Amino acid sequence: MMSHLPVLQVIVPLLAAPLCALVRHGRTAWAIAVASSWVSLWMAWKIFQLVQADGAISYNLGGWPAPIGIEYKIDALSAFVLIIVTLVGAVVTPYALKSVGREVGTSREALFYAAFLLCLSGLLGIVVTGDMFNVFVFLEISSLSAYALIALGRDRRALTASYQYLIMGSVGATFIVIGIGMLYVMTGSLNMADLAILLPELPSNRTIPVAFAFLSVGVCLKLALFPLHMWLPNAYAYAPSAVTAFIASTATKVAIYMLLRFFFTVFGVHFSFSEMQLGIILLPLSLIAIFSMSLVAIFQTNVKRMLAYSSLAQIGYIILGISFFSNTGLTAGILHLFNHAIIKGSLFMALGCVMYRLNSVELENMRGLGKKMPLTMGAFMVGGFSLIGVPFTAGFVSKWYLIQGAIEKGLWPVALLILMTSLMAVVYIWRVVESVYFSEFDESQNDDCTEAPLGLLLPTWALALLCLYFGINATLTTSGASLAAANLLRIGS
Amino acid sequence: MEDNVILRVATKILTPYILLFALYVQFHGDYGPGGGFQAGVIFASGFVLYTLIYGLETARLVLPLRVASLCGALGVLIYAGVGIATMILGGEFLDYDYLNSHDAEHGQHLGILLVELGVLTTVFGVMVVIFYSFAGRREAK
Amino acid sequence: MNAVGFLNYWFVVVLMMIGFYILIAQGNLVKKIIGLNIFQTSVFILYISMGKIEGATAPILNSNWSVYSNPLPHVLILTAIVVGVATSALGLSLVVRIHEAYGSVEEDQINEMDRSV
Amino acid sequence: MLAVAALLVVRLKNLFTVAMVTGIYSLLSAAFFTLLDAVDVAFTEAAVGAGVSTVLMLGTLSLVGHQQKEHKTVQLVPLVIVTITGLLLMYGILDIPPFGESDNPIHHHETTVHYLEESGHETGMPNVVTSVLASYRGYDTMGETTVIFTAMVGVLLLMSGRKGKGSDCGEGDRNGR
Repeated sequence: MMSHLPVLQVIVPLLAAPLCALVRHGRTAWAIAVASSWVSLWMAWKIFQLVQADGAISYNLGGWPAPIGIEYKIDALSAFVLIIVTLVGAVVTPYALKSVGREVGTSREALFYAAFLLCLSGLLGIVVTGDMFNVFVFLEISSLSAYALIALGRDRRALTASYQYLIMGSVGATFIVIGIGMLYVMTGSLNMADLAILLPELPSNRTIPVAFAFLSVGVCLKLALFPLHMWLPNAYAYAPSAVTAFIASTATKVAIYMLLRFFFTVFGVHFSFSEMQLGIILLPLSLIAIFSMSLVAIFQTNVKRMLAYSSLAQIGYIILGISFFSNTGLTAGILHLFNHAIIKGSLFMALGCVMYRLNSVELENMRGLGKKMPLTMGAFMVGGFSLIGVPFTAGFVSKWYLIQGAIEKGLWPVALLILMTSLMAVVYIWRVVESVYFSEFDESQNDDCTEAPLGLLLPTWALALLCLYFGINATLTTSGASLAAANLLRIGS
Repeated sequence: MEDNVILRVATKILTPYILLFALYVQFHGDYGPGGGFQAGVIFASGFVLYTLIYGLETARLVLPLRVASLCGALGVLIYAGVGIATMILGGEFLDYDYLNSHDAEHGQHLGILLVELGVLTTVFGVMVVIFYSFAGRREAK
Repeated sequence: MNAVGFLNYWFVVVLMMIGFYILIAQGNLVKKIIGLNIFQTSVFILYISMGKIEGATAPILNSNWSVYSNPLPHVLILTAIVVGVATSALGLSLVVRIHEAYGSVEEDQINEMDRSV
Repeated sequence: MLAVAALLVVRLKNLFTVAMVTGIYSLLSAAFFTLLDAVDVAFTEAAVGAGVSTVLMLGTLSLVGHQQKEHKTVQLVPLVIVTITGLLLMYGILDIPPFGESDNPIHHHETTVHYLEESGHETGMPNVVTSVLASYRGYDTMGETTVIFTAMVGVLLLMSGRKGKGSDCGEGDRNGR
C-alpha cells in the first residue's frame, strides 16, 4: 500500500471525479470531494515524511523501467509542493459547500466538484511526474478544468476572462510541447532524469537553447510572470470565490514548480544559470513585476482584483528568490510558495465570506464591515498582515530569507526595494482597513448583513491560523524548503 | 432535413454499418491502425448523423444525455479500474503483466483490450454529450 | 547539414506561425480557436517529421520489413490531438456562452462593452 | 497546399468557409502524416481534425453567426511577435538532426529500440503504436482519457444551465458597476 502512494496521490482524486459526475447529487459529490481531498492531504503528508527520511521516491508506472515507461519521481521539492496543493485543496473543499451552493447554483454542484477534483489531480500529476510529456498531459487536465471553473463566475466577464486564459494557456502549453519536441529530437528521451544525463553530453548546438526559451516562455505564460500576466487579474477577480481561493494558491505555484524542475533538474544549474544567464533575465523581470503590480494593486476598487495584482507581485518575489541562484534565495522562493499559498488562500476565502453576505467585494460596499462581520474581517486582517510581512506572521519569514538572500549576493538596492514594496502592500491593505474599520456601515444597502456561516468561517480561519503558526514556528516549512533547495542545487552541479 | 425520405432511409441503412465499422476499428487496432479513440469518434459520428436527420428529440430517446455522460465517466473508471486491479494483483499501476498469472503476454493483451474499451466508452460518451450540448443550445434559441 | 534536411522543418515553422498569427491577431473569437487548431496541427507535423526514416514503413511489425519509423512521436501526437480537440470543444462552448451574454464574438466590441459598464 | 489553406484562413471573412478550409487543412495534414508513416495519427487527425472539429465549428457558427467583422488596420504587434517566434524556431532547427535519416539520436535511444524490438513478444501486438500507447505509455493515455472527460465536464457545466437564467448569463450584475 505504502509503495503505491505516489500514484495513489494522483489517482484518488482522479477516480473520485467521475464518481462525482456519476452520482449527480450535489451533497454526495461534495462528500466524495471532501473525503478524497483529505485522503490526498494525508498521503502527501506520508510522502513528505518518507522523502524527508529516505530521499527521493521513484515509481514505475505500468511496471516498465524508467526511460521506457513513465516514471513518477518525488524528491524533496515535489513533496513540499504536494503538501501545498493538497493542503489548500483539503481546506477549500469543505468551504466550497456553502460558497458554491450560493455562487454557482445547486443544479451544477456535482459537476463542479468533478471539475474541482480533476483540477486537483492534474496539479498533483504535474508535481509527481518525472516524464516531460506526462507533464503536458496533466497540465492540460488541470488547465481545462480551471478554465471551466473560472467561467462559472456570476459576472459575464468571467466568461471572457476564462476565454482569455484558455487562449493564453493553450499558447503556453503548445510552446511547452514545441520545447519538449526539440529536446526529444536531440536526445530521444522524454524522461527527466535521462535528459539530465543526455543533455550535457550533447555537442554545443543551437537547438537546446531554443528549446529552453520555448519551455521558459510557455511556463511563464502559465505562471503569469510579468509581462505575460494579462490573463490573471480578470480570471481571479470574476471566478467563484472557492475557485479563486484554490487556483490562486495552487495553479501558479505548480507552474513555478515546473519552472524549477525544468531549470534545475532537466537543463541543469550550469546550463540555466551560466550559459543562458537566467539570473540576469529573471531578476529585472521579477523586480518590475513586484513594483508595477503592487502599484496597480493600490488603485483597484475591487478587492478581489486588488489581491489578484498583489498575487502577481508575490509571484515576482518568488521568482526573485530563484533568480539569486543561491541556497538562501532558493529557500526563500520555495518557502514563499508555501506561505503565499496559505496567505492568499485565507484572504480569498475571507473575501468569499464577504461575497456570500454582500454579493460584492467592491471596496465601497465593504464599508463598516468590521463591525458586522468581525470574524471574517479578522481573518482577512491576519492574511493581510502576513502579506505585508509583519513579524510573527508567515509572510515575514519568507521575506526575511529573501532579504538575506539579496544581501548575501551584495544586492543592497534589491533588498531595499523589497522593503519598499512591502510598504506598498501596507498601502493597499490599509485601504481595506480604512474602509472596513473606519467607516460607517451603510444600513440602507443591506440590513440583514451578519457574520458568515460557520461552514465558511472555519476553513478561512484554519488557513489564517496557519499563517500565524508558521510565522511563529517556521521550523517545519523552512527545513522542508531548505532541503528542497539543497537538493535542487546538488542535482545540478 | 427531417422530412427528406431519401436521407431518412439512407441514415437508417448507414448507421448500423458506421457502428460496425467503429467496432472493427476498435478490435483491429492491435494489427492495423486504429484503437479506442478513433473507434469512439466513429461510433459517436453514427449518432451524430442520426441526430442530424431525426432531430435531437428522437436521438435523445435512443440515447439520453444522461446515459451518454454516464459513458463518459464510466470509461475513465474502467481505465483507472484496470490500474487499481493490477495494483491489487501485486503489480504496479497499469502493469498488465499481472492480469494473467501464467502468461505475461496474455495479461498485456487483456489489459490493452480493457483500457482501449475504456477509451472507447469515454470518447463516445463525451463526443455525444458535446454534440448534444451544442445542438441543444440551438433548439433553445 | 544540407539545405533539404531542414527546409522541411522550416516549412512547418511557417505553417505554425500562420496559425499563431491567426490566434493572436484576429479579433473574432471563433477564428482564434481555428488559429489554435492550425498552430497545433502544424506542431504535430513537426513531431511526426522527426520520427520519419527515409525508406522505412509504418511501425506495424511485419516479417517483410525491417526498418520502421519511430513510433514514439506518433503516440505523443495521438495524445496531443485528443488534448487539442478537448481544448477547442471547451473554447467553443465558451464562445457560445460569450455570444449569449454579450451578443457579439468580436473581441474589440466585447472589450468596449466591458469598459462602458 | 497546406500553406495555401492556412493563408486562406487568414484572409477569408466568411467563417463557414473558414471552417471548411480548416477541415481541408486537417485532411491534407492527415495525408501528409500517412506519407510520413504515421498511419494511426493520420486516421485520428482525419477523424478528429476534419470530422469532430469541423462539426463543432459549424455547430458554434450556427449559434454565433458566421460573418467576421472587417478589420482595416494591420496588426503590427502580433506580426512582430510571430516573426520573432518563427525566426527563433528556424534558428533552433538549424541544428536539428537531418530529416529522414536513420542514424538520428531518437532512433537509437533505448526506448525506441526497445519498443521496436521487444514489443512484439512483450505485448503480442504487431502494431507498435498501439502497444506503446496502451502499455508502455499507458499512463499518458489514461491522462488523455481524463482530458477528454474534463472537456465533457466543462462543456456540461457551461452549457447545461438554461439560457437566459439570470445567474447563468449574468447580465452584468452588481459587481459590474
